[in-house]
Amino acid sequence: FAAPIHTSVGHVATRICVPNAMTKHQAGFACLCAGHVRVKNAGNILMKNVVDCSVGTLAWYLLGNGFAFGQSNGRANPFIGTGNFALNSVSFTGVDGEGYPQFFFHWAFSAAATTIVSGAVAERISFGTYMLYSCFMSSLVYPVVAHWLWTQWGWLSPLAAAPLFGSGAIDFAGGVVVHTVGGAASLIGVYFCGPRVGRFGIDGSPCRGYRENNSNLIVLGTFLLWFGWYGFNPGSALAVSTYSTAALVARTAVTTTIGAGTGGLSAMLIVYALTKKYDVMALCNGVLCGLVAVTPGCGVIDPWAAVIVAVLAAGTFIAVDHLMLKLRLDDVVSAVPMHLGCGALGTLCVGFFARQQYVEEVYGAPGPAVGRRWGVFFGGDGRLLACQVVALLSALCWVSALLVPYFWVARRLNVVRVPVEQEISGLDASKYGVLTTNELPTKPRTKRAGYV
Amino acid sequence: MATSVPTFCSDGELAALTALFKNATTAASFCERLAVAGTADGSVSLATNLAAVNEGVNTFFLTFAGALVFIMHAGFAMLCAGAIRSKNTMNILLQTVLDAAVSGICWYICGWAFAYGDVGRGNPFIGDWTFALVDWYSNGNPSGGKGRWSEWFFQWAFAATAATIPAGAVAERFNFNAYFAYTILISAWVYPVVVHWVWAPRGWLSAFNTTAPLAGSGMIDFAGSAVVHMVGGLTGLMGCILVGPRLGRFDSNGQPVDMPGHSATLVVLGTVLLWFGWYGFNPGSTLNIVATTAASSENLYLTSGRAAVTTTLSGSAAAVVALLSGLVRTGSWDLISVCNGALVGFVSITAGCAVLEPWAALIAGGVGALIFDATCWLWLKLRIDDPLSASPMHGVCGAWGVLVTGFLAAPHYVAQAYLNGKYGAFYPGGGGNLLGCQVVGILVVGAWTCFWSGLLFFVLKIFNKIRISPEEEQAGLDVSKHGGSAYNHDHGLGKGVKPGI
Amino acid sequence: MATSVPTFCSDGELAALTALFKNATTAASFCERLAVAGTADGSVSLATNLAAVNEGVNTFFLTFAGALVFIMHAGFAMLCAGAIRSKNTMNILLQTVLDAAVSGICWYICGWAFAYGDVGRGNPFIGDWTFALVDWYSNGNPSGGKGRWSEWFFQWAFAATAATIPAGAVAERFNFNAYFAYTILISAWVYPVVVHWVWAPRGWLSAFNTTAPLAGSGMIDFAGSAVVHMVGGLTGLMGCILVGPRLGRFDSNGQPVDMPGHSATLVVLGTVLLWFGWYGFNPGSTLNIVATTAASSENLYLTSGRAAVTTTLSGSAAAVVALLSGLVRTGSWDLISVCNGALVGFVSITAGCAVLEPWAALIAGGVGALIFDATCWLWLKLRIDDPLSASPMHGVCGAWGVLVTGFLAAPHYVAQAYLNGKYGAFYPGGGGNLLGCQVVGILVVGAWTCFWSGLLFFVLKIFNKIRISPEEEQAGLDVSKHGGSAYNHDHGLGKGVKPGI
Repeated sequence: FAAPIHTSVGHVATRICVPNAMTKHQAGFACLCAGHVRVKNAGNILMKNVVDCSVGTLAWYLLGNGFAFGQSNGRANPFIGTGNFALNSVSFTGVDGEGYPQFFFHWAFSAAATTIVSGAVAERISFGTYMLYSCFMSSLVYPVVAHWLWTQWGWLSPLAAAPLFGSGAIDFAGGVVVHTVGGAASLIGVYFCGPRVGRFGIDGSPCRGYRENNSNLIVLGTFLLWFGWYGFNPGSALAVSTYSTAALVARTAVTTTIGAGTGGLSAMLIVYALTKKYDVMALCNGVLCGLVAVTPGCGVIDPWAAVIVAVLAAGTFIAVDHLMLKLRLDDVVSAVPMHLGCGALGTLCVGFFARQQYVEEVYGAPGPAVGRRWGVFFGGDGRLLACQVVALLSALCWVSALLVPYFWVARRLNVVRVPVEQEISGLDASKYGVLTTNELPTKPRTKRAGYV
Repeated sequence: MATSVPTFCSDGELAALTALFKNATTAASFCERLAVAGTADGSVSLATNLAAVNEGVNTFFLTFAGALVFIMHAGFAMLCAGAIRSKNTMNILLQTVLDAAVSGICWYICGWAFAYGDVGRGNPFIGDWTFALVDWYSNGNPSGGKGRWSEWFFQWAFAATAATIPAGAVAERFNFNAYFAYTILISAWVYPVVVHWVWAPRGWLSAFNTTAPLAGSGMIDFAGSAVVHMVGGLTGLMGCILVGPRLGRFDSNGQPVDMPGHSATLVVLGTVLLWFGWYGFNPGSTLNIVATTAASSENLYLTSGRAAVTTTLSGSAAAVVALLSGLVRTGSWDLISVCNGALVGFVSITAGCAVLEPWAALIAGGVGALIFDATCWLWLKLRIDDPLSASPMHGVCGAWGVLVTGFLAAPHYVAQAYLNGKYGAFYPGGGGNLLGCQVVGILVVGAWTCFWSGLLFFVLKIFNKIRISPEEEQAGLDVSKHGGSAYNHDHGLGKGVKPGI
Repeated sequence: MATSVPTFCSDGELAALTALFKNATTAASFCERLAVAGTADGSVSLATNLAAVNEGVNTFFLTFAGALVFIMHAGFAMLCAGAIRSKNTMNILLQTVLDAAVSGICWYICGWAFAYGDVGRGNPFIGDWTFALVDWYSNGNPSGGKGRWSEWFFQWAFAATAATIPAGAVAERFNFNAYFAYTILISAWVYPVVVHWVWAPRGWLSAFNTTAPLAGSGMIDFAGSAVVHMVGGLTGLMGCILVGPRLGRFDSNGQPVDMPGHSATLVVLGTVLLWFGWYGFNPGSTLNIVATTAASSENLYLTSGRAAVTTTLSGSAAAVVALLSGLVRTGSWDLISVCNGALVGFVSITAGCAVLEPWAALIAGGVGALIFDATCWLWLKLRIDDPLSASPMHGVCGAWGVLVTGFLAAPHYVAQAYLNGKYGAFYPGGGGNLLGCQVVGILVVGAWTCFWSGLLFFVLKIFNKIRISPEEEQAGLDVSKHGGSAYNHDHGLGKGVKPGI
């Protein structure tokens, strides 16, 4: 009796405290995005972040939680959850029915996945289109993928009774579910929105002055996100009540730290090699890339593997970022290279670097019907890698299948972008009746010494 | 490390068991395995260990919840700074930081003693023991056992929150000495006494009072809609009525002139930090997360988890309602409305977060947002100038939060969180006891707060110490009182405006 | 879930009990009910479960506390950015972020090994094991049992803090390569060795050294006033002495010219975030919150809770003293003084937060604020230009924190937190052992830090690599080294100054 109580205490305590850190995530996104966009649109982006929190919560409460984790009479199908909408008839007692804390924890995750897009399409998307997208994302798009990978019924889940290829795809803290989904949605949004007015010159080369407005905010946002990641990754163990889960929680904190540090340093050095400038933006982006890339595997890889994954992530980020500009895709905060590029990279790396004993620690020892597979570099036979690829591709297909039509229709109806006059004068003045910095027009302009 | 193996049995018991098992080794092993339940000399016992572990977990829970409540100061600071004009930024930032420091000292000297110093001898009105934490270590405290340091810390974070709320209402024109006076008054006297009434086991309004609760029920204010928010908000209201509006806030016809804040980014940062901190404020207010019996542990962790959910839902509902209401009123998607809306939602759910159903949380937040908008409109009609809308938000919506709990407190949740078990009037069989207590609570807490803060501000006004001079107000408090400006964007060679040290 | 009912008894015992009770069912039921204490084959035992839960709770505690310590980086970044001129903002932001990244890698490769890698073979001076976390999973670690990942993480957060403190002292004119060099030096060599001395079970200065502690006592530095703050602060001091003052900081008569920071809002945000993080720094330094015996659990949670209280009080007292001292000196209510004061209070209590009485915490903080003001004045007389006052704050007040612990460490609290039990000289019977150790600690840690950082900066100075050119300094580091400005406040159509990627 006493031991089960403590087990549940562990569950509840983790789940309550952890999303606190996740809320910090929202603060991080808000600062990061506000720091990246031009001043005239800061109010708009801040608005979208707050709205994500609010509208997304209601959508998650009414539908999302049910599609992701709902069940009816203890059953659900491999594709989608089927009950417990609006927290209806969730059991609230006993070790297995932590309905409220679970709702709270996963709410914070879904808000994170939804918010990724807001930065990518900043400065030009219309508010209505965005708000509808936000509902759509947190009520259907994100929950279904979460159901596939994170529930005992999901067809891709390693927790299933008969997992795919005898292994199931490992996505410890949301490399596919949160980052790939969010990143792919960003790519679709960016493509259908088109670039901001004046972003690319007549010859297709990118114009200056469209990146970075306030590095204080970007650094603050980066730190808050990094902090929030200690809720995101270690919190994904969801319990700390045994030796092995305790070690797991702590190990994820270690790999997360090393991933962030290495990613930041590598990105900064790569950019230094290219431009001979120590660039604080590259450093911050690199930190976030490292964090994203270790997310799917943080529970099952070694610290040295986190170093390798983060270095690759920094390279991937910079390459994809350049590619996006070549293709004239205007992604204001580099959400696509970061979340889609590094999220996918990290997911694949799990197939190479996952260590047998860690996998068994996290997902349980192999049983008669349940196999366990580990990384190719540790003598695994490639089935885990195959599962990772399948998970990645099916998540991409699902997101495209839902969001491409949505944005296509919105574009046909001509409601996806704000009118060009509004875009030029800035969304804040035209739409929100506020300027984020009200005194700017009357203050003397900052002198930029030694510069033209 | 143990030198001898602990054993469950006394010598006589061991002898009897040896005879039973016909084997001394088996008997000894049997007694060793039983030793987990306790030893003959009482030196080891799993139950004792478990109780200590519980206390450790509770300390951890309360310390970190307190830290989360503290981060709300960062939220208040950023919110206030962003919502006023840049010439007064340093003034309000100084107040927010100083609130935390001054309230720490006041809470140490007498705040805790007035609020909770009542072991075995307090009265229903005020506590009178452990001033300056004296004998904290050796004596017991209200929760029993040795002094719970973490509880002092958690309650201090609450006191600091109450002390910092009025700063927004009187921003941009208040005299710094007057500010100093009210922050000491609140954290050393007004707030602790209200805490004693509503939260201490002997308080006359308290739902934890099991000997003689008011109307057999007592007032349910789980995390302080009345205790914290009404006290702070109404102090702010008295302040901004008595100090008068900012220069130029109303034109010669009495029409309000807009005075927008200087940074929406800071407002949003502040809002989200407050949101973050509220997850310590509401779920942490169970004070414990585990207990020594399974049933009470379950009550605690379910209550705490539910508080996080209802908080989220109420804030979200209020933000959406405020967005739509703002759209109707002004025709634009108003960022500041949404931020205020979310905060109103949190204030409105604070009293009932432990005892409301999720749907009731949506109602509390949504209606709260409408009440807030109506109050703001009314304040402008009455020419009350509250730059941060602190009094509509904390004062009025705090009262609303207490009131809605009287209607919608759900029977099974009240049974989990409170002993007296009187629930909301909306549910069949609820009766009016709880609702009556809530109304009494609102009236009494309101009257107490308005009396003391009104008295203080009135005396200050008589001596002409409440407001700065019009010249200083025109120039901004930062330059006139704080020796400089908050922002110095010069790239030159240190031709700053601050006097050298 | 179990298919068979767990039972306490072996077959032989069951048979004997059946004979005793004269009923097989009764005997079986008796053994089943006993099974909570353990089973014959050892597969179930409440004591084992409880030990595992303890470890889980401790991991959670330490991970969470580590995350709070980490958020102090956001605090440092905002504080530093706000307190310098806007033309060098990106430079210092870059350094703060990079500190966290570089120290993570250094701590992984050799930091932890030098500090704590001493199981069964280390020496009193330095650890020599588990470089690059090798064999972490399969081998034990100093705390026994499997490798405690959370401890690595928590200690990394501390190392990162030590590495980031000097950035403020050398801001606005330091060469970026020199910065790179010192951050690696501190986090890979200077800091880990000091940690080994003071905190590892074999360290020669350590109060955890039970075999041969210095003077029978060892040095009490609970959360690192010397280990973290003195190391960081004195490195900063050596840096700002050797790099010289900023251009124009002193006029031709040697009088200081004020160079105010560019944003007070950021300074306050940074201060409050640091304050918040300190609640992970100090209370988290117990490393555990529960243990396997009731007595040690009690020691842990009382110590941790007390640390939160003393931290609050010391910071509050120092902030109020600094406010008043600033009022006397400049005649205005100075925001920056209050922020610095609060931080000084935290630094001053960090060594003694577990062993000081609440009133002693007020003294530590209040006197610390005065020492800080005096040191700042002295530095200006000596023409040492420390833009963030990092060396008076962390270096000098860190030493003060260690010293005051030698006087005022309370006997019963020392007994809770440390094994050797030598307490402060102020208390009757305290003797001078602890005080002597504290003084030795201050001198040795100071000398070690100054030697290595002095050596590094001296070599860099010889090769003319320590400082940027006057032209670059005039233009600001952001433009000259980091390809742009921190703020691009254009309202137009993207005519920014940065080259597009």
